[in-house]
Amino acid sequence: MVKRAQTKKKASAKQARLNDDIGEETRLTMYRLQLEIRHLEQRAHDLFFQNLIKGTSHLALGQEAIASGFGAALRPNDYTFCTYRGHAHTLVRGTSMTGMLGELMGKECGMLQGKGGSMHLTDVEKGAMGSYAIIGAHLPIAAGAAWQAQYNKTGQVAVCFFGDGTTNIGAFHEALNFAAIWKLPVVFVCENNLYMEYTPISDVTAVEHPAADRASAYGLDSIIVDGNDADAVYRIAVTAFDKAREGGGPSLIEAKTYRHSGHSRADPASYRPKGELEAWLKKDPIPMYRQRLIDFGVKESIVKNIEDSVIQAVDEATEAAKASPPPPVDYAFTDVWADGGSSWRN
Amino acid sequence: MVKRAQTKKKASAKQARLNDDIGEETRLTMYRLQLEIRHLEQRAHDLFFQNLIKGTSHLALGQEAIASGFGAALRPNDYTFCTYRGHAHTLVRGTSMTGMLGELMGKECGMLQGKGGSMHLTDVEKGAMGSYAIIGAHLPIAAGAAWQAQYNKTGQVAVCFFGDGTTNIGAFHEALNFAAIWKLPVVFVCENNLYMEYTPISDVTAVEHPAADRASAYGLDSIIVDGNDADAVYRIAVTAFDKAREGGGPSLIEAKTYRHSGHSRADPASYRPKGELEAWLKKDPIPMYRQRLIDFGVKESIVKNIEDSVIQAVDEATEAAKASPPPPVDYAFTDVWADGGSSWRN
Amino acid sequence: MAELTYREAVAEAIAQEMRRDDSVVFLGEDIAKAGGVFKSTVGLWEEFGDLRVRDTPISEQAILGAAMGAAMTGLKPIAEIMFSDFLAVCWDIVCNQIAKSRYMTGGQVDMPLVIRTANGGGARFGAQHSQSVENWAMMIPGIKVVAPSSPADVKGLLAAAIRDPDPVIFFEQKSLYATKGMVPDGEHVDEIGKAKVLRNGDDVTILALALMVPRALEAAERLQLERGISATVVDIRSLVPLDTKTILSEVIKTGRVVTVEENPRLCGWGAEISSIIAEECFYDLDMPIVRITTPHIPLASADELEDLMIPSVSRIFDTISREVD
Amino acid sequence: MAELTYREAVAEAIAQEMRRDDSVVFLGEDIAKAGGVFKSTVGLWEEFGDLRVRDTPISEQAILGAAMGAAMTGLKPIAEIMFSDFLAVCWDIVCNQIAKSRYMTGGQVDMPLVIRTANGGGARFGAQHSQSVENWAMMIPGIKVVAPSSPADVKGLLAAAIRDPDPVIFFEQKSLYATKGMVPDGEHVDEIGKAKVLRNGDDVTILALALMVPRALEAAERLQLERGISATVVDIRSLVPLDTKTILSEVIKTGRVVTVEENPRLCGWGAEISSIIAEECFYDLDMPIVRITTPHIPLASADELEDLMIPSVSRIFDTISREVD
Ligand SMILES: Cc1ncc(C[n+]2csc(CCOP(=O)(O)OP(=O)(O)O)c2C)c(N)n1
Ligand SMILES: Cc1ncc(C[n+]2csc(CCOP(=O)(O)OP(=O)(O)O)c2C)c(N)n1
Ligand SMILES: [Mg+2]
Ligand SMILES: [Mg+2]
Repeated sequence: MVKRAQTKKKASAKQARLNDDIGEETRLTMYRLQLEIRHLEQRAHDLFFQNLIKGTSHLALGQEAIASGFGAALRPNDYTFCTYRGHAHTLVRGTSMTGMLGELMGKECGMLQGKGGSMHLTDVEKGAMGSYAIIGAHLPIAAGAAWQAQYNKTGQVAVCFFGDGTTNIGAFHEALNFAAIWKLPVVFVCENNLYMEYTPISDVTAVEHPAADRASAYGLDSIIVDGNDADAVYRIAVTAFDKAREGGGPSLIEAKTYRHSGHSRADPASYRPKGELEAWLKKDPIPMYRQRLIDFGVKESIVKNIEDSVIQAVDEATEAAKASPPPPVDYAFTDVWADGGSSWRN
Repeated sequence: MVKRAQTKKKASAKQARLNDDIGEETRLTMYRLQLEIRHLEQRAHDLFFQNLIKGTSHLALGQEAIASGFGAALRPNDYTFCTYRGHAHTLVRGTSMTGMLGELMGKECGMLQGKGGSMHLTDVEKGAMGSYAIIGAHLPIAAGAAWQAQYNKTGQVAVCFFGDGTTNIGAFHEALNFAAIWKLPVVFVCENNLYMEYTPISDVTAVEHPAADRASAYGLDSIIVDGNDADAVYRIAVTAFDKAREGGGPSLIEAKTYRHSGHSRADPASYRPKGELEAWLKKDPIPMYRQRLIDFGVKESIVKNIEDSVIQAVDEATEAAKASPPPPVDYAFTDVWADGGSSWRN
Repeated sequence: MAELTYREAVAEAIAQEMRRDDSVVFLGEDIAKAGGVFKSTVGLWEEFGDLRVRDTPISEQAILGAAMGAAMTGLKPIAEIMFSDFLAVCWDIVCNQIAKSRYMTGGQVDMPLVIRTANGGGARFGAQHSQSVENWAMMIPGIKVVAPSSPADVKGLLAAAIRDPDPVIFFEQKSLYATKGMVPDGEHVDEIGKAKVLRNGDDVTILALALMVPRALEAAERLQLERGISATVVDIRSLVPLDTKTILSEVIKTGRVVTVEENPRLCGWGAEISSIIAEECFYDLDMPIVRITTPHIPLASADELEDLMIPSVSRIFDTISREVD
Repeated sequence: MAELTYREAVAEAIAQEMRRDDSVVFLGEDIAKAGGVFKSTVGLWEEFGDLRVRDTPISEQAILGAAMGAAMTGLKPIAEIMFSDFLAVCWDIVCNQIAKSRYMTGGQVDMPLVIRTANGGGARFGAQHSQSVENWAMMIPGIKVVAPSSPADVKGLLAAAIRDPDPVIFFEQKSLYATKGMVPDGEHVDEIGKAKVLRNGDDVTILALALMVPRALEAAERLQLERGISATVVDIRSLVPLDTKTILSEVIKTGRVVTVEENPRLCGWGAEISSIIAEECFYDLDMPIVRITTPHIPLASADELEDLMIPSVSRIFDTISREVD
């Protein structure tokens, strides 16, 4: 009995310490961010099936802890670069939900005026430097933003999110080597969700850990983190950012995770082995994180309050975006050039 | 005294054994190949300065042991793929010196009818599947030839030669991963001559050994060989070929070497630190190999005979190529399509 | 004859050729077990197995490089590049290697391969997944360029492309995948390099390709009904080789020509054809040569904006109504 | 005014702009310590140092990706792609990323960068190092495309390109590097998007670009002397924006037009301009529009063959002699 109590006491002391290094405020932020992503994406899913969102849409349900952990660790003037699966990473920079849903619906209120769509979400004012829909391209581009930070000694970092499948394309290799030799303040984050579209990553990759097993090819440390644990992600992010800001160069981080939905709206994900999804649903980052907050002594009412306010925010954004008209047709002809126009002749 | 004699005896026993595993015939072949490359390239150099060769030319003086070691280990129906610095690798397949010099001079007797030039030497009949002038492209192409061999179970291997600088381009990465996951019978040979054109490879590469330190990123062994020692190269080649033919998949080999001349004809190589060339000239593969033949008991007259016959062959090829007329102008309009023509309309 | 969709015709053509020739192999991303992201290759992996129908990593340079190396050594590979926009990540292999190797080697190297790719807009996918890049391919000496508009042409021309000893880029318009049409049963092989006159008229000749073909046909019907303008519609089908015989003779018949291109304006295929007409049929023309194209702007994703940019039936109708009097 | 070579004018323009603006940075392969493989950037590393003039690995996607990321966040990068043929290995960054980002983001993203590259043939370098790919760039919405023919234009237009808030691909013709010309001293900035009338004539208007400009001028002299044909020569200078005002007005003046293009025939810039003329000046033309181009074939390396392929003074002279009567 005594022994058990001691263990328990030790455990909660450890929990308290764990809570300390991150702090309640940051933890609540991360919980909110994860919920925002979850609810906004589920809403996008629903709107898709109401035919209010066209084209395509790639959800990151189940992967929320990664964007949230990094989001909480970033400074407002840091840069983020992400992919077509970029709702999460754009949202954690504090962008407007209405602007985002509006863009998915092709409305005038869309953050890109209806010109970009789901795969190109961008909010430069918030440091969300774009979503890139061609695999690999944004890795060297993120290195370029980091080069600017280094050149101007601004102390900014650039973070680049991408998937496991992306580690097999040439641009990955070029960007990693380039960032390493120039010691650029860029953090490459591989979200290993086990699949490259419909193909298991292990079928098409020569190593077990697509990113971590390649770090040494660029003189970098091999780093793997539990991508379903926002705290673990946050800690890794802080370490990598500190290194980058101190001139220590890039990091390559592999976060293990899983997407609950298919690759894109068209995909029922029938290629998954039986039971795989179910096993991962047990590791769903959001209920786990909720439980941790409670365990750490956060009041249920505070947690509930966050949950309600997120749902309310998503509801309001949905209504606002629905109410927005389609973009005026002359939007099609603006913004090719810096002068605002699109003319190629005089 | 006794001890020394014993050591000597031991040493020569070891030498005999060394000689045995390769055999005199193969060694003489490798000596001949090295000399052919050396003399043919020096001739190309001279012809350049007589303005009989135009355009550009990239010599591999000093790197002859690599092409020769692999050349001796290849079967006639194996495939080789090389770069703009490809005289050596084409020559070791047994291609005609006249065809080669003729091509460099833009003559009718040129192996490519004057359409390719120095950077595109190809002799498909001999398995020399082309010289590629855009960095990296031929690595996946070589993998494709190996795929054919695997698919048709022909037992062929494909060998792909490239430089240290090539390890930093995307196609390198894609080809290595691809070859590894499909277990293709392809051998990638990185000739590390310390420079990417005029820039030291260490200035632009995140690891010390540009190829070997990246092998693990593709689940491959890290292999480094003395690229100035044809015997060492030959042994590595045999091992890699055996593995490939047995279904063991690709190998990545880094051969350390040095080019005695500049990057291309325009380059005086003034970027080299003082003394570097001199140090490497002491490790010139050809005199070293000659000495080894003598040490192993090959008669001076046999060696001399090879030397004379190579010079004679280069002389004859030079005269034949000089005597050849320029290509008929209608050659410009043939061979775009399989039907021999170049028409894009009816 | 059977009614097939455009996407089904793709799989049917590949299956037909794989059955008759063991050297035909097929590789690409998610093309095997998943049947392709556009479901255009369903059933091939099941029929031909792991060795002939192979999923690849996201390594377009490796995909096309491997196809090239295999083609040079005796196979007849079909490689899928999922969206034609992605040709940009492997453009070197296409334009500098595949297109040039036979020529550069004085004819030593064979290159019997097909690159299939989903091209064009209309699906709200945005600027990086909607481009019409048939002009990129036409621009490069050494590649044949085919873009079918119907399921029958998909089957016949894709089969012909696979048998062709030269490299062919085969552009499938992604908005056409769901369209249906009658397709000949059994072995069906068409000829690459022949345009098709789909409608005969007296007043104006409309030259169109891929998705622009059904739109041109519909516009032609409306022009007849509403304006009494009688239009010839020519489906170009193949940009290289280009059937200038058919094109020029159809232009001369009406003396008026309009091209309808999905590629953005500058250096589109219509520019090339216009320049050939302006050089060779100048004295036969009764009207300036008019080009209708997607404007020279990246493609927007919102419905209203994308629809405005890609030539529509009503834009074709309006333009021709205005120009032809 | 001072006499400079075309290659010296490159370095002079870059130095001029780097002196006035700290946000201008320069990266590429062998451009710094070695001064460039064409010796066109000699002295820049010595003057501006390691942080502003940087050698890179052979990683063209990283070079242009880094330039793009830096441009988006406040720098004004100049990136060298050694030979324009190598644009193929980083084409995605050019055409899908750099060209489209401002538009796709509704104008949020700035892209003030310059890609310099050695373009064109004449040096016996063979099919992978001799291409004229100015039409590749013209084809892509969202990039400006400049190709100077003289040292003065190199200096003025490169300086303008560096100051331009939009991405510019700057094509330097490698056979022109050694040519000389008078260049204004001190700060010199030209305007992008203006063609230049270099010679006035009454009978025919020759439109040319880069290396084709001196050849067109020489042919025009011979036409005057030997045939009494008086030719206008227009140096297009910039393909995007295209100075259609100057071009069309010069075409109308003579009623006859010939384009001289180094790019291979299909979908070359001359096709585009021909199609504009055929649409907008149809009734002003007295003669078919004639295009003189490199044939649609990869370039051969042997002297005799290469010289036959790229439009020469005598081909221009012969063609115009034959067409203009
Ligand atoms: C160059 C290129 N090739 C192929 C695609 C099509 N594609 C889009 S997403 C995807 C899978 C990416 O997998 P991964 O990197 O693991 O990211 P995830 O989707 O799992 O987040 C593919 C193949 C593309 N967009 N770009
Ligand atoms: C994609 C591409 N970029 C640049 C070049 C120009 N280039 C030709 S050779 C060379 C250096 C290659 O170095 P390495 O791979 O070490 O081979 P080496 O020349 O030393 O044999 C460069 C940069 C090229 N041919 N292709
Ligand atoms: Mg994935
Ligand atoms: Mg080297």
